[in-house]
Amino acid sequence: MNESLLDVDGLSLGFSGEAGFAHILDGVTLRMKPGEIRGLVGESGCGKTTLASAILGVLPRHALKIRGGTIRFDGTDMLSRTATADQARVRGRKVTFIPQDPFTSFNPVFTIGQQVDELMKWKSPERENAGVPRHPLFTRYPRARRRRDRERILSTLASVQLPQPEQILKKYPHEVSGGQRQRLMIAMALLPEPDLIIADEPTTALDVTIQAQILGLLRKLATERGAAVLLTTHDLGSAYEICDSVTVMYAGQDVEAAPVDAFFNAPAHPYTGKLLASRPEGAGGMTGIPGEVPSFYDPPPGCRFAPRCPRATADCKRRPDPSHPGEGHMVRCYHPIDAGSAAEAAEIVGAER
Amino acid sequence: MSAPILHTEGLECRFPIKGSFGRRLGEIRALDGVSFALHHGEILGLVGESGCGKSTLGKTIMGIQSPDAGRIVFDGHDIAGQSPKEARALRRRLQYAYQDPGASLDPRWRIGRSLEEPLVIHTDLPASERRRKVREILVSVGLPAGHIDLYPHELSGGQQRRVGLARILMLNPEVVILDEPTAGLDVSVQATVLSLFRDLRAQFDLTYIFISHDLSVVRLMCHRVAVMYLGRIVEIGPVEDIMSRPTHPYTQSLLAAIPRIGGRRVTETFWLEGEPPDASRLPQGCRFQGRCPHVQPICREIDPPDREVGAQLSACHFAGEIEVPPAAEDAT
Amino acid sequence: QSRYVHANNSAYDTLDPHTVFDVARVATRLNFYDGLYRWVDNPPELIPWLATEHTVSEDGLTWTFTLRDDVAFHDGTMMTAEDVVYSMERMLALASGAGALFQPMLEPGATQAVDEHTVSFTLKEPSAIFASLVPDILVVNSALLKENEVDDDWGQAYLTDNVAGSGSYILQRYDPAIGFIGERNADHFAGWGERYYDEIEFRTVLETNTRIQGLMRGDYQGLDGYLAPDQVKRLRSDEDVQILEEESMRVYHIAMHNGRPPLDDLNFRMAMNHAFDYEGYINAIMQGTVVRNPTIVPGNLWGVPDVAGYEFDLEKAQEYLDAYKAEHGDDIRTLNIGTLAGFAETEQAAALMQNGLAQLGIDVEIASAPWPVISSNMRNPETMPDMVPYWKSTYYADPNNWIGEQYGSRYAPTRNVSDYHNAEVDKRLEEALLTTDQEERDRLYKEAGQIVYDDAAGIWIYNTKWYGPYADSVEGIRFSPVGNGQDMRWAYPAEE
Amino acid sequence: MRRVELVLSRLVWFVPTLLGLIIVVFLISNVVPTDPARIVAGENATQAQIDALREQMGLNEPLIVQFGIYLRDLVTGDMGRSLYTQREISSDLLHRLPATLELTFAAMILAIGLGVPLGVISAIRRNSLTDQILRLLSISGLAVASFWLAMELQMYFSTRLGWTPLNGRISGFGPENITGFVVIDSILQGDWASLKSALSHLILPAITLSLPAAATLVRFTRAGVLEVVNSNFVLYETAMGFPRSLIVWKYVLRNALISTVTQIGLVFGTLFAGAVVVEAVFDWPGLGTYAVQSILQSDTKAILGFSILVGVVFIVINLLVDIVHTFIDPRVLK
Amino acid sequence: MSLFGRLMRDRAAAIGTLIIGVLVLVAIFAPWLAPYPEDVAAFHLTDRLQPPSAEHWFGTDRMGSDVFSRILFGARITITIAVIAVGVSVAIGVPIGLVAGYYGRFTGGVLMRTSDVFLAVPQIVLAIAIAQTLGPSVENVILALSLTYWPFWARLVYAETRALKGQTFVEAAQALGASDLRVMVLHILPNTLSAIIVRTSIGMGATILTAAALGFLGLGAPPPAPEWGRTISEAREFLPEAWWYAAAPGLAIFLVVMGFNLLGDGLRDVLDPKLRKGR
Ligand SMILES: Nc1ncnc2c1ncn2[C@@H]1O[C@H](COP(=O)(O)OP(=O)(O)OP(=O)(O)O)[C@@H](O)[C@H]1O
Ligand SMILES: Nc1ncnc2c1ncn2[C@@H]1O[C@H](COP(=O)(O)OP(=O)(O)OP(=O)(O)O)[C@@H](O)[C@H]1O
Ligand SMILES: [Mg+2]
Ligand SMILES: [Mg+2]
Ligand code: NI
Repeated sequence: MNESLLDVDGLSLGFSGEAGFAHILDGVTLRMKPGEIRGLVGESGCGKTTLASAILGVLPRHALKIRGGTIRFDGTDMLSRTATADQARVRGRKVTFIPQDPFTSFNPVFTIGQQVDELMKWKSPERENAGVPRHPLFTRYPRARRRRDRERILSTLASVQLPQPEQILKKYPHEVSGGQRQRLMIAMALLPEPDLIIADEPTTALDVTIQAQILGLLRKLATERGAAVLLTTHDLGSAYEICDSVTVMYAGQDVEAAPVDAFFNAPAHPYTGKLLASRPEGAGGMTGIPGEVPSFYDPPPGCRFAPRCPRATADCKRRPDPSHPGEGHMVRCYHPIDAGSAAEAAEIVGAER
Repeated sequence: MSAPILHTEGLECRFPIKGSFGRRLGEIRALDGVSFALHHGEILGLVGESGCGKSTLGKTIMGIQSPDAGRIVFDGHDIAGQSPKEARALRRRLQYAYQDPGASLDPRWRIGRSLEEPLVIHTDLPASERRRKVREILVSVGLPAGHIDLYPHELSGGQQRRVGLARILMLNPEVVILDEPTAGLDVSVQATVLSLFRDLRAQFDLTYIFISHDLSVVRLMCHRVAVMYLGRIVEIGPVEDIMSRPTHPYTQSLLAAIPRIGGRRVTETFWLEGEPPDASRLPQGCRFQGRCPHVQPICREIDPPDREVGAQLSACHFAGEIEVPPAAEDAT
Repeated sequence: QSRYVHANNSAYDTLDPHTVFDVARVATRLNFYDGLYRWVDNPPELIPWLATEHTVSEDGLTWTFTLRDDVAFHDGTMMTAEDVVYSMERMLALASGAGALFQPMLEPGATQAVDEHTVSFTLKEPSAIFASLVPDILVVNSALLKENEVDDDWGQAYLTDNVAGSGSYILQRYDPAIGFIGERNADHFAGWGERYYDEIEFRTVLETNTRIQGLMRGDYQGLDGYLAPDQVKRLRSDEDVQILEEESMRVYHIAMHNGRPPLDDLNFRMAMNHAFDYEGYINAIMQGTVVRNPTIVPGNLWGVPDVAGYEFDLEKAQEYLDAYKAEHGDDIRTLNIGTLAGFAETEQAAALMQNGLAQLGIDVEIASAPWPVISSNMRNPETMPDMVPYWKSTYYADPNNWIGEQYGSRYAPTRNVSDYHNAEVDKRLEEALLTTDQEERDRLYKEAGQIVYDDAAGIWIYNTKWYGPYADSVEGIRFSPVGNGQDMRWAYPAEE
Repeated sequence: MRRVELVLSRLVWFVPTLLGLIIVVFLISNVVPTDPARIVAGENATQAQIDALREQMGLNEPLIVQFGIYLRDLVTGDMGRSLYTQREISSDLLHRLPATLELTFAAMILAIGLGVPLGVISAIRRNSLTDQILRLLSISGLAVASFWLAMELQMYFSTRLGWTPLNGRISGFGPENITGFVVIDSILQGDWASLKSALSHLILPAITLSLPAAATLVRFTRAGVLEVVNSNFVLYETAMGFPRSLIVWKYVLRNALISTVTQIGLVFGTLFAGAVVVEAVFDWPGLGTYAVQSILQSDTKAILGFSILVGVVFIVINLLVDIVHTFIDPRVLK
Repeated sequence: MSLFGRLMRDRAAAIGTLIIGVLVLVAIFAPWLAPYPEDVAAFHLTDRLQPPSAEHWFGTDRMGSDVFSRILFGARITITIAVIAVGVSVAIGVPIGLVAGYYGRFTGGVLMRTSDVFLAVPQIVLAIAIAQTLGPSVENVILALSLTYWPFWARLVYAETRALKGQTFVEAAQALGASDLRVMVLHILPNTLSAIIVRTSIGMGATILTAAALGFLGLGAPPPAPEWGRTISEAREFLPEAWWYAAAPGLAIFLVVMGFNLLGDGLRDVLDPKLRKGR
């Protein structure tokens, strides 16, 4: 247990609003080892961002209801409302964030340099106490540290392949292209030398060629610097590209977690199977999954995929416990696909065209 | 093959960039000499990066945008520059399905009323007849008739797409331009939507222009594919040929950038650097020169004409001569 | 250093003594300038001022004034007859303010400096009222003005913001948006009493209530008079404030359009005259602060016919109305009354009239307009409303100021707004203008007044009383209807 | 360079807008039923004198000619003479402009100092009691008739309690006129008594005037902050562990101010307009009292001049706002 | 839930609606509600300036009339002015904004420049210029307000139309061959409606304030009319003693404007399509 960096255990939460209680996450468990790159995949609206936000502590507080479970990062309880000082020390320093949308995640009225400086002022690896002082508006940025931080910034910008880093720092966010902005985001996520980077669909807003560049960069740098990455995405291809292991979510539940090869070649959960098959290159490229995603206001009990699952039985009314079909492979299903059966495997992965 | 039902010649469409005083600061060449032909019954894929002019091409053909130069010949008639109203009879046979079908429906109108609108405008069918047709169409796109009384925001993304299609099909078109019909959809939904297109095509005898930025979808759906880069079709040809033997370096890198599950990781080997230039500041010569790994002096001088390589047309001086970089090779 | 601060109800937007002629801004004329004679006290009396005496030629045309030789302007220059000539020519040329009064009597050039200290005016025709206008010949420093003339403007631009006079006070500061400060002219020819104010400040405070509150707080030592009765009552209850009370010569009446049916009929006008609740108005609204004035001429002047005044008597009014209807039919159109926007008393009078006429079955519409609009409408018989309640104030203390200007054909339609023309009246008024025999004039005005009264040409309501509100510390205020108590040279602070 | 160009393009609109304004106001003021010549001539003038004056004043010319003449004079800064006071309208207006500006600027400062922080607080405590109270107050601030509030405040604080002066801008005539702003003039001349007097005279009118403006700013700042608070960059900054107060008062506020600043031009307009009645109540010797006097005297030309001047000030302020805008929002220069 | 139901759930909007409902009722039934309906014109000189009492809830005025009754009748004038002036402004401004926004370039430019001219001066200043020129009367106040307020609606509809014109559903309707008029009236106008309604509610409040200010300056309804603004200016002379005389109409204005503002705010919340989609 000691080796795990991030430990999400049985997390259940939801939002109460006018229409009632939306039970978004239902007993989600996620464990990350240092240096691991893990993909968190699932269809739109299945709760990936919610999970990432919960770890980062940016869920809207007034509507949020936590039903159970814990999030621990390196010993710090990230859900506790009393340990805010510790959380502040962790966020932005040990855990950093790459947002989905590089277009709107920069503050439009400050130059990039100002924003990077601000980050380093508080979160530089050299700053002893990464916490928040009493009067942040009036806190100075020590000159000597600023100079050293500046060098660090320039070298990091160069390592994310940004040409002329000095010039870029003087620009406003709207003056640089989307790919450059996303590279800047990666640089900013790397600068505090974090243990974990949470990247929430970092390439959906970009074109394929740029996406390939960015994903490659992210993987290379994370591995070089020994940072773990939690990559949420609904694009299975992206997950395949850079992840060591993958966790699949369906409607707020984690259904399967496996090393990347096992995941794509020997999926165990029926949902994972269907998902892989729905890809244009997949066997069922034109069939999809019949039925609709359940409502969060009134989710089916037990396994939430049961209503659409051809293998479902009465058992599925209870949430299945994890089982382990292989090394580091976890699945929550009473009727997992048999990875050994060639027929079943072909149904999923499909023949090359 | 029969004579094309639709073809364009040297289509150009430019958007001025307005400064203060209404002064022109420059222009975006959204379409820069686009020529292609569309044959009856085929599905022509149109791929390319965001902003390369795919939607503009669709809208120009449709008459929503008027071209600055070039011809659009539909069924033997030049319709370039005519607004939808002017070429009514012809336009009925040519329809455009919006990239975001939810947004193409008036948020304050019920689905039924939106679906009736084309009939109100173009026919003088009595109300009861119109309503009957609406119900018919709803069924053929796979929506329950009860959805007539819903508002657009009460439908899911996939359902909105169906409604968008239903609206277009109301007038029995022959050619339908589908603009990114699966963008933003999850793979599972995308699959069902794609099969719907296939079914409808068979049922109504349609010809599609299928705009997408997703090559794997295009490969699945289309007979021929045109690759656009910065306002120009840089390569066009049968889908299998292009997928297996891309001749334009841009097409090559595009294909190489797509992750292929089970294959080698492209992120480790992907060679293309830099980003596309601004459509308002096209360089002299080949528009891909800034990113092309094979760039030669001639590329900086002369904008390459289309070269024929097999069944493909390719706008590269060295089409058919250059090698696909090794990393891309084993991916194909 | 004793100071007197006065809050005035209208702005001092110009200091030029010759272009404005209203009572509201009289303070600049009285304190910075001197006239040939000066009105003092109540009833007003003329005292020699720059001139010591005058003679009138046999034919009544040439008036010769002897000037003092010890008058110095504020800049030290001595005043001469030339200054008087310049001043009169200036007034005639500018043709506004008091100049308009002189224009019908004097040609340019008719003023002559006989010698250094004698000046003569040659009138176009004999005039009985010239004498009462003499105080308005305010003498300016011609040498100074000529230096400051721009494009032959008679120094108008200069005098707007500067003073070129010899008056009792010397201009210290002036701001048209605020007012002015004057410092005592110790060398004034008329000399000074034992006590006086060293400095006077006149400020513009447009809002009545603010003036009153300011006086009660001690911000001001005096206000312009003519306060509404409610204000008088409030000030009376304040310990540190005194109210001086004087019968004034400001007649409040309702001008009627005599030329337009149905008001062109005597019976109808009589009905009107009996339909106004004089007593209610004077006692309830004005709370007895004014006195009934049965004709247009103020009761405290001479030349007033001895009449009782019409009374509020709806029965009688009905009789007259019946008589009118017998002759002209039952149909009576809606009458319209114009009121002066911002002058509550005119609104109240109109409302009262409306109320009375309603009981006779006559409809009345009230339309309010600012004074300049109303006054320019009144001066055109086409646009003159059927009735307009307003005041006729004192420009000069002669019956002609009231009855002559209001009902004489010579003044139609500018000042005689009633479209009233009666040959008998005109004959007497004209005669009275020419003769200088006081008794004869008294008789003529009385007779003319009687005819106008019998004709019920207007509705005459009251003669204003002047209530001068001053701080207790102020003494020696000398009120005259022309000067409105703002001739500050007489006043002085009470001893501690 | 872009900034200069932006400003120039605004300036290009300045002239036609102004011209349009002049035409509109000129037309309006010429429907007037009064005869200016009569007023100039005075109450005692005869018909002949009036007719002569009409001719002399050019009132017998066709309207278009009169307009041409007016325009020609206006270009040289000549707005004609007030019918009533006979003074040059332009110099009268300029003479009073500083008083009004001083009042509106004081009110503006109060409004910004009050409105912006309260708006931020209201937004970040969204739906709390504080927020409810502040929202109610800001709606009230917009609902109260300023002339009435002025009267009531004057009655209470000046008449009843005697804490503040009743009216006017300063007791006596104040310090030597240098800039026309008494507060500045008294500081320049080290005349502390005058400064004290000026400030005490300023308090009530400025408060009254600023209230609706402050209320507007509270609302706009609140809306602006709310919009920004939910934006992606705030989410990012929060996720990266930036101190909360820094996010709110530096990053959010700066963005929220963009919409607030564009409001300031409009708010200034309402302040200027409000000054007309508030000045009337406090006898403030500015443009407002001038306008009210001109109304009472039907001094059409003066009102014409007043409207034009207010228009110019208003347009200039909006121009300044646009320039400020380019500094706080780099995106407009794109 | 119905629009009204949702509106009523917002406490502020409910209060606003209540105030305006009461105002309308008062305006209609003033002759029956007022304890002394004849006091609008009649007076009792002996009862002048009586403080509030059981007979006269808000005391009496300078003519001895019942202030409460006059306030009730004043509501009629206020409502009339606000409704007609705003109605005319909307009737002028909305079509102008629609046409200008839809046709853009030249037509739009000219129309919007014209409205800019009116917006270049604070509304009350222009209203003063107009009202003073035409003379004080209710009709002239209405005219002045209508002439000066229409640009607000024109601007609003213009901006909305510009935004809507770029929207896909409008383009889609045009692509289907719908005529300009059809697009404008059936597609664009209904989608600007909620903005217009919100603006109108708040505009009513602003109009009432401006009308009251004109009344206060003596440019409103002439004397016997119980108009609130002019009642306040009448009352000034009698402050501070007769405090009720100014307080009553001042509070009446405050309440009514507050009512419209609250309602406008509530409507904004309820009608805002952004909030509606995010149910
Ligand atoms: N504050 C909230 N109140 C109520 N529901 C919410 C709230 N935030 C998110 N949700 C709902 O929670 C569900 C999960 O949202 P989330 O953003 O985590 O999905 P996701 O997996 O990140 O989707 P995507 O791939 O589209 O980004 C969605 O159905 C969303 O509507
Ligand atoms: N109405 C318009 N006015 C100005 N520029 C436009 C307009 N429409 C499109 N453009 C520009 O023309 C270029 C091509 O746009 P287009 O929408 O056709 O691209 P696209 O290939 O469809 O992109 P995407 O994949 O993002 O839909 C872009 O640079 C775009 O900014
Ligand atoms: Mg997400
Ligand atoms: Mg597109
Ligand atoms: Ni609300």
